[in-house]
Parts: sequence; structure tokens; C-alpha cells
Amino acid sequence: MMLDGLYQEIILDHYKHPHGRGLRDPFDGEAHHVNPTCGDEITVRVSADFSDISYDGLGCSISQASASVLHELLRGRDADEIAGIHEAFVTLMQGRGQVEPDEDVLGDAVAFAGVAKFPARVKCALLPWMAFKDAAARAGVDVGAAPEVKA
Amino acid sequence: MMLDGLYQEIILDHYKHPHGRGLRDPFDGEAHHVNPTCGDEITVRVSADFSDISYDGLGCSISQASASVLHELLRGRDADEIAGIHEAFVTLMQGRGQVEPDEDVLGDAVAFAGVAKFPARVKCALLPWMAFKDAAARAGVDVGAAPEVKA
Amino acid sequence: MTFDVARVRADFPILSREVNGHPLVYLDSANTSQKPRQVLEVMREHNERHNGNVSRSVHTLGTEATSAYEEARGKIAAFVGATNPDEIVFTKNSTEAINLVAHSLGRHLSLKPGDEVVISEMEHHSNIVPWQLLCERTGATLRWFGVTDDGRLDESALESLINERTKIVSLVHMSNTLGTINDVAAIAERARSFGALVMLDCSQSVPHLPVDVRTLGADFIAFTGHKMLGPTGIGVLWGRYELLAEMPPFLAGGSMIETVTMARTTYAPPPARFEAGTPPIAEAIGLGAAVDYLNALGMDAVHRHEQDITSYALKVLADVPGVRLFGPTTPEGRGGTLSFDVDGVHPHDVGQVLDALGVEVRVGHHCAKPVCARFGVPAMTRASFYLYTTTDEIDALARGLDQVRKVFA
Amino acid sequence: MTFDVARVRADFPILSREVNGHPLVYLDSANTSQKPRQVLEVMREHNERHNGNVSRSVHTLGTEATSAYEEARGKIAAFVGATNPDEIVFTKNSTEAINLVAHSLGRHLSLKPGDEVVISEMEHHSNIVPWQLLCERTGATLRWFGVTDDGRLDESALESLINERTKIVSLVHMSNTLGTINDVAAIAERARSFGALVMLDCSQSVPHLPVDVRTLGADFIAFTGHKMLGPTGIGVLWGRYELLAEMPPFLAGGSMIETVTMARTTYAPPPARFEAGTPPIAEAIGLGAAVDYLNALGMDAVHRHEQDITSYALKVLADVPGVRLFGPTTPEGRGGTLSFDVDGVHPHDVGQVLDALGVEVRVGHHCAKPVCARFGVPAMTRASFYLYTTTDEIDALARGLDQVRKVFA
Ligand SMILES: Cc1ncc(COP(=O)(O)O)c(C=O)c1O
Ligand SMILES: Cc1ncc(COP(=O)(O)O)c(C=O)c1O
Repeated sequence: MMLDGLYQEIILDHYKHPHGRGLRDPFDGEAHHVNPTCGDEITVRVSADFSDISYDGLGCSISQASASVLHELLRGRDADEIAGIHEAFVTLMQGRGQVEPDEDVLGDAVAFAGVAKFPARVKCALLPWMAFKDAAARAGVDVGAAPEVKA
Repeated sequence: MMLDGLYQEIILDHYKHPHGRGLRDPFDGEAHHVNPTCGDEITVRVSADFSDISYDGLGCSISQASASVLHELLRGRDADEIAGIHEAFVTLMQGRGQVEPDEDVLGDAVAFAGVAKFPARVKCALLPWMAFKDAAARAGVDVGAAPEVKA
Repeated sequence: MTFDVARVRADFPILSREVNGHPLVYLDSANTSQKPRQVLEVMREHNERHNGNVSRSVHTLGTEATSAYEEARGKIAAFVGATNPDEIVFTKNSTEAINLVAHSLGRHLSLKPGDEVVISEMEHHSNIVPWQLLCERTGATLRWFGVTDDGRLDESALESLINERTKIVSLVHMSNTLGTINDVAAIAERARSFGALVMLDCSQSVPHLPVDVRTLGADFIAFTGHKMLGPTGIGVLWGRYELLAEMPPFLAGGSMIETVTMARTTYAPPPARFEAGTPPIAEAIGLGAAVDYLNALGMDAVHRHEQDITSYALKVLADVPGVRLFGPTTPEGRGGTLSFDVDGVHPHDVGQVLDALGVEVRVGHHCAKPVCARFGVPAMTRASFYLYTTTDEIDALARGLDQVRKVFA
Repeated sequence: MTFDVARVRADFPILSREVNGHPLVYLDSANTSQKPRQVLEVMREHNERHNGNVSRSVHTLGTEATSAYEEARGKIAAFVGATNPDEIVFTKNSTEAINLVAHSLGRHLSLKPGDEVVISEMEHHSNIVPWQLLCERTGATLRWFGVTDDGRLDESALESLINERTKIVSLVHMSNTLGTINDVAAIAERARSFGALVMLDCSQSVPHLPVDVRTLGADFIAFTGHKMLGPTGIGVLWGRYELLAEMPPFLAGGSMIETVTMARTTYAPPPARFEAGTPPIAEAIGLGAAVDYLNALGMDAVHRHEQDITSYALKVLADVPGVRLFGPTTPEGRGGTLSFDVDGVHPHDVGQVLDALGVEVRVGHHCAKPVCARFGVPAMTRASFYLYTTTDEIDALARGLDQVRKVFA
């Protein structure tokens, strides 16, 4: 696959200068996810009111930038908004490049539209979002149905 | 493979009118052999002086005729003669149709020359001979080295 | 539309060859089927253009291979009515699929003395020996359904055979010797009422009839690529996802793990958990193409064609003197696999004479010795049909049997 | 005669394709190799002319298929110096071969608490997890050799690691990540002195260097078809015949039996005992053709060519800024598999940028997480070579790495 659309400036920026990185206390839910094929790892912590979302991880530019964007986009929102954004991001990622992203909803995350055309990288982009969802569930907040993500 | 040479008159005769068939007492060694691919079975009994060789079995024309011929050919001979004939028969069967049989040594068994061209049937022809060899060994008589027969 | 067998045959290169100077009459499809050009071409194209290892690479070849492999999984899932492709585990053959369940489910259920596993006398060795070994390892008891004189599963002992001790029931869906198609609804229902799990050996049914796991009543089914127009080296286990998700791994190694340290390993979810090492990639893709081929004809049409051929063959064989059929004598509840005895002639000799005439049948115990024992014979001759079989070929078989009787008169 | 790499390349159809608008530069042969026309043609010919099931039929097709299958066994035996073809067991891949030994030998030796199994930190997951599971099943203890900073097997603890409790030692012959070729003579000798058995995972060595089981010092070796120009779906276990003959079966079913009743089964001698069900027939025949291909070139020549390429690549990579090599930095005692880190860029991103330039390398943990852990990285980028690799391709890799650094500057 050509690189067009994969390494958007926004993604590289978030990768090189991640926002909100580092695990912080206090938190209400934490989840650690691993991508078994490539070894990428992420830990996400959330407070039940989403006033903070902190994370740390090892991984490629896509997964790391995705975590940074998630932090920016979801922190401080309420559960309903978060559920909507979460669903929009998952739909975008699973759309094989056929889904038109809504910048009003997704903000910087629209930069990931190109990733959806790289099946091997979709999992990278989704990794922080899946870990976030689990962490939220452990904090007692349901942010929407689990998508079927193939390992 | 065409049938030329497989179903010789002699073989069909021995099959339809087997010589010396049926298990008899007394005996000094007995062996039961099975061909796992086709289910053919044979039991052979020998007295240590080879004054009798008796057998019973279930199987195709080739294996049954071979037992009948073996009975005719080996009964009443001494161990050395038997070892020679045994070896000649095994060599013939494993020769892929390239070995010229010696009628003075093999008698009716020369009719099996054609069988050697049918790899799937060589085991049928050899079955009684292998059982005989084991039975002789159990009677305390060694009639030659075991050939490598593929199951 | 009638089934155009001539057009089907044109897709199978091997069917135009000769054997011993006669046109090939291939009546051994229950042993292994022939493969259409379409399947061979897809595999060749894969190997020549898209070969890479799966699930391991981000590169283009690896991504193409992975997509094709997973697409095949999806096609095969749909073919047997599975709604979730992840319920399809690729193995090397049916036999591995059954062994996988015997090992993994045996551990999952912690089988122990007092527990019972139920099979039948009609099974292929591949659905007998894995359970014998499981019982040896665990101390569980193996029990089995008998077979009636007309070759049907004998359900008369159902109530005593399936009881509160029963943990696993594994039965053949269509017998590879008798041709019997088992309606296992009553057995499966009773098994379920005692919480036992049900496996069906569909090695002979999936190739020949529409099979839908949603209505079959089974928890697991096994089938094998080479009997359904696909290549050798590929088999399939379908299992209910919740069950697979609870079961421990069987074969272990690359690609089935979540994370590995020297001290401890955790495992990937199904199907990856059960696909250790590099899978038969081109073979899975070939099987996907076989399923495309069968779908294009329609499994109903394939089955109908075989029913027609079977009816014809049953009539023709009934007229050959000295032929005794094992198994159902009418086409109801049976498939196109006819095993028989020729009076006074050993099956080996029957097969040999037929082969001299280009007619390829299987002779022997058909990996089902207990069936032979049940009918008191050491071996049988078997003619088995598929979508490319013609009535002319049945006639050639009958002429061949006349020849057999002449040689051994 | 010099090795004519252009002529070799002409035999591999895939090498003329483009990837993302660039000529394919395939540097992932340690993952899976490409296949020459000659192998694909033999398989096609088999499927189109001689397809039948093996070891089960007297008919012509079955006999032809059986002969071809057994001939392949003979070729493969000769290829690794085995004098008896019956020491070759066909499996679906290396992973199955290792699992077979772990299960069957584990039972044969009645492994129990107090016994020890020894592997190394350099193993592929397929030579780790089967032994972990064996130890779980039996209570035996798993121990392992470490890896030195320069990527060699650390034999300093040899005396404590191999002792009177050691029952099985299983080591990789050539590492799939570090490229290290292990001379296991000292370890094998010590193992033997305590009566322990030695298995070598030759998945990476048999494809690339002359391997002779008569001088290797091992009791079992495993290797896999798809890494040595053969098809997917076929692997090989070689074992000393006397050992195989004593070992109980692993997978059970058709073709591995001597006789079966419902109550009890006896087993065929090796190799049939370990080949349950319909084997990967066409795949074994394809692997036989791959061996013919390698023999025609000569494994010495293949190895020499790869040594040349490796020397060249080691030099070129040493000059790329920010590249850190894992494993031996000189061509001595290593094969053509180079894993490295690009400073500040995750391997996934390295691989993606290279792929955009048509350069196919593997990125990730290479099914060897403990090696990554040993060197303190979650993943590596790996370029691996074979008989068709050219110095131009190494140059393309170096240019690609420059591009990687530009994108992530
Ligand atoms: C060293 C080593 N061992 C074992 C394996 C497993 O081989 P396969 O995946 O063919 O079972 C591989 C390759 O994947 C390998 O490189
Ligand atoms: C009913 C049945 N079960 C299992 C098998 C085993 O299939 P495979 O040999 O492909 O594992 C066969 C065919 O050989 C069969 O007919």
C-alpha cells in the first residue's frame, strides 16, 4: 500500500509530541491491552467523570498518536458524547477507507481516515480506544458496544 | 496397471484349490500376520523339522495362492534349502518386475513374477512368507534376514 | 435447470485421462475427490503473485495473503451456515480437527473415570481412535451405538447409552462405508438434556449435501478439504464460539499466543488459539475456491444429482449376480457411497480387475474396521460418486463386475 | 562455477511483480520463501493427472499418488542424510513436528516432577510453548540457556543446566531473529552423557545450509516446507528409527493403525503411526520437487551465495545511521537473517515505509518474544535472504532506510 494518507502530518505530530502521556493518579479504572501480532502495548487510566484520561505505552506511530488524539478528544467530555465519538472512530477504522469522517465529531482523529485502508494497521489505531473502553467499564461507565476486532 | 501377468492360471488354481490349508497339530512355532492396509490375515504353523507347514487365513487371491504355493514348496525341506527359496521369493517380489525368476528354485512360485509389477499387491504375496519366517523363528529356526517390507 | 454433468466434467482435467487404455471412471470420491481447474488456478495464482506468511507482516504480500486466507475462512463459515467466521478453525484434515477436540475438550471438561464418551460402530477410524486414546488418558469409558442389519444407526439403546455420565457424543453424519446419513436430532437432544456436547464427523456430508450448523444440533463439526474439490492438507473444525473461547490450546507455537515469556504464555482468542504455526495458507485459499465452485452449482443441485446417480446405481447393482450391498438399499437417507461384496471374490481382486478396465473403486476396510466386523467381512468394495459422476460410469462399473466374475469363475 | 542468481530469479514468477509501483524486493524469506515454477508445476501436474488418496487403494491413481508421496519421503530423507526414509514423518509444519515430539516423547519417557526439559531464550515460540505445556501436563521443570550480548547461545551455565535430571534438550539450530547458527556439539554430547534426548529446530537451517543428521548429534529434527521453496501445509519430523518405533502415537485416526476394534487399537510402525488421516499429499510431492531444485544448485552453493549476501548486507547496514543490529555482526556462524532497530522509529513504521518502496521486511516480535525481551525491545525489523537475493536488493533496503529516517526525522 502506498503511504498516501497513512502518515498525515497530524499523526506524526501527535507521535513526536504526545499529549497527556504518562499514568496519573487518582483513577477509577485501568486497562492494559496488547496487540499480539506486533507486540504493541498500552495502559489507559480514566476517572469516572473523565476529567482525566492518562496512558502509557509502547508502540508504533499510529498507536501512539491514536492514544494522544484520544486523550485530547475525550478528556473532560460526558459519557454520552464519548460514546458517540468512540463509535464514530471505530466505524471509521473498520470502514476500509469507505467511510467519510465527520470533523465536527472526530477533530484531529479524522487524520486516521487513511489508516482504515491498511488492514494491518487498523488494530494499531484501535488499540488505545479498546483499552480506554475497558478502563471506562472498570470505572463503571459503559461507552458503547464492543466492536468485533480480529486479533 | 493391466492384468497381464498378475492373475496367472497357476495363481488362480492355487486360490481356488488351496493345498494344505487348515491349521494342524502338533507344531513348534506359530505366527499371525496382518496387512493393515487391506485387512488380509494369515496364521502359519510350522514344525521345527518342517515336516508340516499349516496355515489359515482370509485374503485376496494373491495372498491365499501364495500361502498354498509356500506350503507346496517348503514343506519337508531342510532349513538351508528353505532359506534359499525364501530369499529368492522375497528378491523376486521386491524386484519391481526386473528380476528373472529361477524355476528350478521357485517352482510354482515363478507365477508370482508378474505380481512384482503391482506395488500394492507385493505385500499380499509376501504376507504368508513373512508369517512363515516368524513362525519358524519361534520354532527355533532362522530362515534368513528380514527384508524391509513397507507397511 | 437440469444439472449439466458434461459441463461440470469439463472443469476437471483429470477426468479426460485414460487408465490402462480405458477412459478413467473415477468412483472413489469418498476417499478423495478430484479438483476443478478453478481451484487449481486460484492456488497457482496465489503462489505466483501473492505468497507471503499470514498474520505476521505489515507488508503488501503478507497483507494480501492474510486477506485471502481470512476471506476463505469467511466463505467456509458461510458455506456451513456459521454466522461468525471465527468459529472456523483451519486444520490439516478432519482427523486433526477431531483430535483437537478430543484433546482440548477432554481437558476443558476435566474428563475422569466414571465419565462416558459415546460414538458408534459406524465411525471412520478417525472418529474412533482419538476417543479411545482420550479415554485411556483420562479413565473415562467409551461406549457406542450399534448398527442395524440394514446399515442404520441402532438407536434402540439410546436411553441407556446417553445418560447423566455422558460428556461427549461424537457421531458420523454420513457413513463413509454404508452411505447412511444419520439424522442425529433425537440423540443430540437427549445428549443436550444431560449437558453433554455433540460433535459430528461431517467429512462425508459437507461435500455432498447442504449442511447448516444452525439447525444441525451439533456443538462441533469436522470436515476435510480434499473430499470437497479442495486440495489436500486442509481440514476444518467448526465449533460454537463460546465453547472454543473456553477451551485450552492443543498444538502450541507461533501465532496462537497473546504473549510469551520463558516462564509463562497466554493465548490468543479462537480461531488463532488453535492454529499454531504457519497454517496451510494456499490450501485454505484453495478450499475457499472449492466452496465458490460448489456454491455456483448449488449444494441442493449437487445433492439431487448424486441422489439420481445413487438410485440408478442401486438398481444396476441389484441386477449384477452375486453382488451383496451393505447399507441402505434405497436412496432415502443415504448418500452416493455403495459398499458391496462380490460372492467368492476378495475385494482386492475385484478392485484389481476393475482398475484394469479404468474403473477406480476403493477396496479394503475403508478405515472402518468395526463396520466390516459388524457385517462379518474383512473388507469391502466401495464405489462412491460425486457431482461429476455419470450413469455411463455406473454402467462401466457393472460391465467391470461381469468381468470380475469371469476371471474368478 | 559462480552462482547465477539472475537465472535462479527467473524461476520465481513472483519476483517479477511490482509492489506499490516498485519492483518487489522480497527480504522476508525467513518468514516464508517464494516458490519456483518447478515446484508449482509438479504440484499442478500431480493434481491434474495423478490425484488419488495414498496407502489405501489398489487402483492406478492411488498407486501413482502413493509412489509419488513415498518418493518424496525418500528425497527428503536423502536431503538431510537419513539412511532410512521411514525416519521421515510428514506433518503440516515445523510446529506440529515439535508438538508431536513433545506429546509422544513426553509419554514415552513418562516425564514427571523432578525431570527437566531444557530449551533456550533464542527459541521461536513453536519451540517454547509445546515444552511449557508438556511441563504443565507432567510437572517437569522447564529450564533454558540464555543469550549473550552478541546474540550467541550462552553456554556458561552448561554444567548446571544439563544434568542427571535432564530428559529432553530442544534447541534452535539457526535463530530466526538473530541469524545465529548454533554449534550444539558440546551441549548434545553432555545431554547424551546423561541419557537425555536432543531435538533441533532446523526450520531455518535446513533451507539454507547442508544439514546431515548423521553428524548433527540430534535424535530429532523439525523443519518446514514453506521456508525451503516448498508449499505451505507440509512439515517434516526426522527421528531416529529406534526411538520413533518405541514412541506412542500422537494424532490418531485413519492410516496410523494396525487393527481397530471398538475396544482396542494397535498401531502401525513409523512413519505411518504418526501420519493420521489423509496427509498433505500434493504438498509432500511439492516439497520433494523443492528438494530436487535445491539439490540441482547444491546446498553448498546456496549457502555460499547467502554468506556473500550477508557479508555485503552487514557492511551496508553498518553504514546506515541509527541502525543497531541484534545478533552476530560478522558472517561467521550466522545465516542471512538480520534483525535491527532504527533509532527512534518503531519497527511497524519502518516496515510500512519500506513496503511503500516495494521492500518487504518483517516487523514485530518474530514469534520470539523472549529474544526481544532479552534485547530490551518490544519488536525488531528483520531482513532475511535466500538464494534469489541480490546485492541490489540490499542497496534498495539501505535506500529505504534513508527514507524511513526522512519521514520520521
Ligand atoms: C526457528 C523456527 N522454528 C519454528 C518455526 C515454525 O515453523 P512453522 O510456522 O512452519 O510451523 C519457524 C518459522 O515460523 C522458525 O523460524
Ligand atoms: C467419515 C470420515 N471421517 C473422517 C475421515 C478422515 O478424513 P481425513 O483423512 O481427511 O482426515 C474420513 C475420510 O478419510 C471419513 O470418510
